[in-house]
Amino acid sequence: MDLSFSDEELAFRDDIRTFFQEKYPQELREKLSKGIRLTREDHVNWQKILNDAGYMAVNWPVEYGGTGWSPIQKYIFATEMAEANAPDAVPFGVNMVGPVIYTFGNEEQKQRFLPDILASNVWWCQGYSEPGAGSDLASLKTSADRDGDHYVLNGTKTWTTLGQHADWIFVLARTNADVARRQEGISFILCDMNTPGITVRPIITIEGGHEVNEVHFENVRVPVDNLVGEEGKGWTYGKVLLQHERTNIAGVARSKYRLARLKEMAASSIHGADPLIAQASFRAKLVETEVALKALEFTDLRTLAAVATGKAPGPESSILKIKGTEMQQQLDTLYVEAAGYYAMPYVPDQFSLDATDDDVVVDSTEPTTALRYFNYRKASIYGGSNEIQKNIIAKHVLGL
Amino acid sequence: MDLSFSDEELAFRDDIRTFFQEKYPQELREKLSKGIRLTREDHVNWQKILNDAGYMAVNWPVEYGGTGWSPIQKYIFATEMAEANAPDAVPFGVNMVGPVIYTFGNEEQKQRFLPDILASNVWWCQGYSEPGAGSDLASLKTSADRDGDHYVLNGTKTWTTLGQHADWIFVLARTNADVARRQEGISFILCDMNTPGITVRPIITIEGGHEVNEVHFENVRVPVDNLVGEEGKGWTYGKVLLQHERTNIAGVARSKYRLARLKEMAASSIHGADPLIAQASFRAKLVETEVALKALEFTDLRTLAAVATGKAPGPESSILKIKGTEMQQQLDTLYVEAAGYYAMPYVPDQFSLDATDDDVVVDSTEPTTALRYFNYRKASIYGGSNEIQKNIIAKHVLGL
Amino acid sequence: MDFSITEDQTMLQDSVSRFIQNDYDFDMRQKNAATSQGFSTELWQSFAELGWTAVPFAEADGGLDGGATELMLMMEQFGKGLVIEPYLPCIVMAGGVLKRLASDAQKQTWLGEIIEGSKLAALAFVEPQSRFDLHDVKLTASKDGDGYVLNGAKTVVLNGASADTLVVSARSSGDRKDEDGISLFVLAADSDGISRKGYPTVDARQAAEITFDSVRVSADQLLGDAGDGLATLHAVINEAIIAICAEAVGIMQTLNYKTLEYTKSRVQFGAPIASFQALQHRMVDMFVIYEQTRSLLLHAVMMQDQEDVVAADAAVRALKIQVGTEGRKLGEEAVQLHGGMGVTWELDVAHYFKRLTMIDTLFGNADFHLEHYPLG
Amino acid sequence: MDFSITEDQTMLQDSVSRFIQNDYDFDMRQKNAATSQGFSTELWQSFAELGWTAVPFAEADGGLDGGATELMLMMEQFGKGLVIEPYLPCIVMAGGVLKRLASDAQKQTWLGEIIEGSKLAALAFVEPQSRFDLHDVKLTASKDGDGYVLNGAKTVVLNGASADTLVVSARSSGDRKDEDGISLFVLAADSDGISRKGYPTVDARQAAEITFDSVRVSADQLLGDAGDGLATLHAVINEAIIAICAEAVGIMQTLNYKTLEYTKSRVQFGAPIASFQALQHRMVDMFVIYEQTRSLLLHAVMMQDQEDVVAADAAVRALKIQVGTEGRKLGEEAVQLHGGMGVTWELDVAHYFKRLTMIDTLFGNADFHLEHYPLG
Repeated sequence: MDLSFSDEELAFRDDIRTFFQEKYPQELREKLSKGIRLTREDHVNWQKILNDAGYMAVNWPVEYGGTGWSPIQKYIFATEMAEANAPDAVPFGVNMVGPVIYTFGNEEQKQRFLPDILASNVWWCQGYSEPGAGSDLASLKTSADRDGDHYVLNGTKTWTTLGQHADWIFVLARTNADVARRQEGISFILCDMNTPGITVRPIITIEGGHEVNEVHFENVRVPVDNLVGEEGKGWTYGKVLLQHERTNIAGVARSKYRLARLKEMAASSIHGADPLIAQASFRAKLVETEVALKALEFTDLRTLAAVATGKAPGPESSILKIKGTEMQQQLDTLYVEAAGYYAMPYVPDQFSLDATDDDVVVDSTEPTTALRYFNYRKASIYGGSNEIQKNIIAKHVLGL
Repeated sequence: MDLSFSDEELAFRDDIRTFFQEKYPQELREKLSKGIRLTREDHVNWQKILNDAGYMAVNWPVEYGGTGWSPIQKYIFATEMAEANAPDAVPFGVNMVGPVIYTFGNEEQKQRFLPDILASNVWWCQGYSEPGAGSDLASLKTSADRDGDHYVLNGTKTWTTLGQHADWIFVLARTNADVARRQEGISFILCDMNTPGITVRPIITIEGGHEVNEVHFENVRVPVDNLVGEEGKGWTYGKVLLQHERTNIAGVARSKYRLARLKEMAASSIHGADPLIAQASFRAKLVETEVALKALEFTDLRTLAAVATGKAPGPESSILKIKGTEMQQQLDTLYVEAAGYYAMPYVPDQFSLDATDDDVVVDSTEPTTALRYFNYRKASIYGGSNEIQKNIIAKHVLGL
Repeated sequence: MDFSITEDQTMLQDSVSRFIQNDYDFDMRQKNAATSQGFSTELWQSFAELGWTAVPFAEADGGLDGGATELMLMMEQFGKGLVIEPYLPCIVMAGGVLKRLASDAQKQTWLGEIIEGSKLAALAFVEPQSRFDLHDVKLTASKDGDGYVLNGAKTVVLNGASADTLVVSARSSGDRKDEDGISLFVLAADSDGISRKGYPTVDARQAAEITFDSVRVSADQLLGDAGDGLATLHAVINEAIIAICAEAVGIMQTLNYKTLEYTKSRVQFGAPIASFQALQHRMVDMFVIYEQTRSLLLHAVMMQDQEDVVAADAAVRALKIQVGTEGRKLGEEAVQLHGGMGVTWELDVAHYFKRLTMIDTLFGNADFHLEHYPLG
Repeated sequence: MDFSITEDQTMLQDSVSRFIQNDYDFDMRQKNAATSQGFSTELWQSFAELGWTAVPFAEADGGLDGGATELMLMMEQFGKGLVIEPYLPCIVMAGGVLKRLASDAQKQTWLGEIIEGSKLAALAFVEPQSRFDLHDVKLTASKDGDGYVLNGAKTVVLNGASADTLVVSARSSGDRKDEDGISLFVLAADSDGISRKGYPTVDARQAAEITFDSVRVSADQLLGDAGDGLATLHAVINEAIIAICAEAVGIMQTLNYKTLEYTKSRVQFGAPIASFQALQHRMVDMFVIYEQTRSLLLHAVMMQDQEDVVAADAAVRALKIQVGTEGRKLGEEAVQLHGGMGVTWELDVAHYFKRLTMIDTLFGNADFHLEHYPLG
């Protein structure tokens, strides 16, 4: 057993660190540190920089333009990215539909879609969740009826993150309603958002932001060429996709960065006579958080090590989803507590893109703490709720 | 709404307080403060003192020699008893079989059994739990087959507390195995422990003590006169008995007494530079415990008030069982933490009846803390496990 | 020992409860919250006409002699309705200072209009550096002739933008954290030298940043004796804590009810999720938290007319600790059991949750009161 | 970054594991625990013959050069077997001081016999007033000629009654809580002036109260430099914490396994209780606690050969905090899910639970290490 990095790994880390120091735009750095939301352009520009360096498709095989990195290299990259407080690539193209296309798509589809994903020329969004389906994904109702050389899509998809920016959407739809198991008869279809019959309606979330959407399909005609793989096999492809969604699911590096910032905040924030960090109850929570985060980090590393030796990340990765999201939410809670009264002002304009000095009501980022806390209650709900994760562990790990 | 006691209630409290000051034997007081176990005689003598004062059967109607007190009076009595650290009457006679006899028994049975319960001339023990039955009481297997003017008992009862001291046992047994519902065909039978065919085997509990027993019945012949009420109605009677077992189930008064002692202990026990009570983490736990105990006390009082206005204590009393036992166990845990290394010595002889100075290894009662902590893990298991209580609330309160 | 409420109290409870159920629906509340003022002046008038704005004041001052019990009964209903009108800052907080310290003349000048509902008030006591410490006051009141001049800033002043009348804590002597030397003043919100920046809060209330630049107040705007303000401030905030915790209890009861209804109707994997035992036990825990919190609320209310002031203060802190820890847990569980819907703006559950969460912050969070709890 | 263990380490793990499974059954353990000595000398001999007593010592001293990893691998198996033989007090604690401080001559005199298994040792460092503070030492070592005289008392000395050799911390200078001035001595347990009162502990280990009444020790019984003992004591206790936490991880794994097996076989209301979802989710929580604790154990072990000593100390405290909080929760759940059987002496589960609980107390409970955690 040995905790140290090899010389190669250390050299790799230095390269990555230099990249973020030199190539990560100062302007983005500032926006994020001030809690200002990013525009579509901000994301695209940054992703093009990542792609120029060959760092866009961390999880793709080399043949399709991926890095081909080892789990440890990916871990190092994620750590440096978090340390630089640089945003992840928007996952729907590169981490979701991309892998499905290069794994199950035909040559023509690979040629047509993968390069634009790498270059961030096309913005993808997801179409698998449906209203009412919740954790029970297989109960989806959106239909894709064959009509000549087209599929005709009807139905509604929901929780479509940043769908308002999207050029294309990947859709799980029923091509065959007359099946024994609900998981059958589902197909994986790619759809241009400009196709007539598609309407995108914003869903405003608890904290007042617009990030997710409902996407409605009314007689939307999609060429059959846009079917990925075999008709009726969509469920299998979708599971692969969710696997990839789980890459770095524990979010350890981001949480470590946030805990470090929280300590700084608590060291400056005054509580009675002392800085908050010296106040016993809060200090105890910081210690408990650091202990839990260290445990999470090593459970994550143990999983990586297993993957590195060829073992697929089994249902144990459900632990990472549960503990990873609990950690994010624990940090959110402590940020709110540290902010005191300054968690209360609802001043989104002051964090908007075109904020002027007049918009600044409270000269502090603390008013973002409660908004983030409220918004990230979703973390224990999405991606398979933590209750579902416990059912998975009970069944597949404990054999219950 | 008013928190204060009426003048009558205050006068009553003074009477009770005086009683414990004057009549509670110094010798018992010392034994309990030193953590020394009580003998059968200790219990009997004390109960005779209670009976002479008319305080033995707190919950009985006046006509059978009970106090006929109001819920508030019972609350005051329990509080003063706890403040005096005086032991409760052993419940199996006065709180369990007694009420069943005066409610469902015939005149002859009332005459024969109730006076000896009041006078503590007869020591009763329980025979309802069975090995393997656990929380599923109705699955009991002990049989009582009619043979002439006798029942012949065969089977095993367990968790029979202080059965080693008992003169009589009350038994729930099947007089009819051929029934639709398992709750039917059960009868409530009184049995002299000296009857041939009864053997009592000790069960040693986790901490090494002998308090509970298994009672085996092999062709034990009991006169049919010892049947209480109707044959086959035993389940109904048993439920009434368990209701009475729940009197003062929250144990608020005892927990308040123990929290006060714990504060004293933590104020004297040294932790680093400060007394333990000044150490932030432990102090925080003491505050949380005091808050939880105050909440429990008022939930208890609200239930009392409801009872006083004629409402029967509904399934809400399951809250008192859950929270009351959690509170006891929380206090047990804090006592162990306060004891530090002195929780570790296993020196039961030092707390035995005939302990000499030679037996005193550690001059402190702290070595009893871990033993009590281990032993009282049973509190969330017995009397209907806390999981069963949650099922009750889910079904009968939340309508799930 | 008596947990029952009087006929008058029952009538008050019914009147508020009926109003909330019939005349205060969620959509209207959302519309009003979205206005620049952030609540409805018309509704505030109805509150006044129904006599609610008079409840906590002495009959001699035109009030209804209500105490902690009446306050609890009203605020619990306000919690169920997620009422955004400024009863807390105007009546309980600013009014609470005036009813305790104002002379008859001052009451005539300032309190009458508040009780009538013709003017709104706010209590400015939090400062950028003070966090939860009431005695941490930097805003200065310098003697000037027979009056004072106020200089400094107050932050997150509830109802600060809509208020016509301000009650403000100021340091007339001593150092920043001295317990002595804090004076309370009442003044018109449009006095020269006052500038206000209003904004909504995350729980759909209203607050303001207020700066005082050489604001002159006359001697008859000083409330009570100079330098003696802290004790009153502490008493008013304790009453305000009881008020928001009663509100929290109303919110918890509503969240539990809505969660039960939702899980009974929500079908996943072919069964209502309320049939899953793991969720049932969690809803039982939510029910127990609600009952325990209600018990601590009753305890705190009943302690207010007992002699033991330390125990009365402890009872308030115990209640706030419970709401700030167990209450928040209940809110998070309610959202979690509602799944994705629970984190949408559209669903009222999200807004009950946000208010319940912010009640922990308001007037000092659980850690703060745990730290100051008189363990004895 | 490498989580794999070497071939030698695998062999060691297998040898201990096989022994525990084949030659260390629970009934025998209970019988041995009930003897006056409280463990089996024969088994201790086997431990020595198998080379286990030599593992943590340098080859030069007749050891096997084992480090934190080897210690973890062995103790985890000892946890699974609930081993009561005094490996911790004799080899890890007393041996740990000797291997760090003893001169070659001292090693020859004292350490050889311990490694051979022919003599037993104990480390006497806890005092009635010290609670968990290693530097709180009142037992005095007064210079006397070129030797010292020891006066004072040590309490709850693990293996204190059976030990032939004692290592004791004493104050040779300074005041009760000074960090300097603590010296470590090695001496025969039957030296004049030593009186011992032995007793079992609630987790079936052995301990003793030991008083030192003018006990003479010569200069060559001083370990290391006079007054410099604390750093070594701290290092040894940290190693001992890793040892008992590895033991705890073995216990947790066993409790989880036994709880799963029990709930699958235990039928209530016509179904195995393992089929109730509320219990399933609790067993999942137990599994997660076990995995997280194992992670912190590996972290602490791997940190021991890194340069950053503060981080290495933090890693040990983090592990102890986890075992003392989450680990205890796991133990309580295991007992609860076993129902009445879980609180009987007859069932091994009760004894795993008792040991796991006492591991929190040993060497400072969770609160103590939380308080001393270097948050940075």
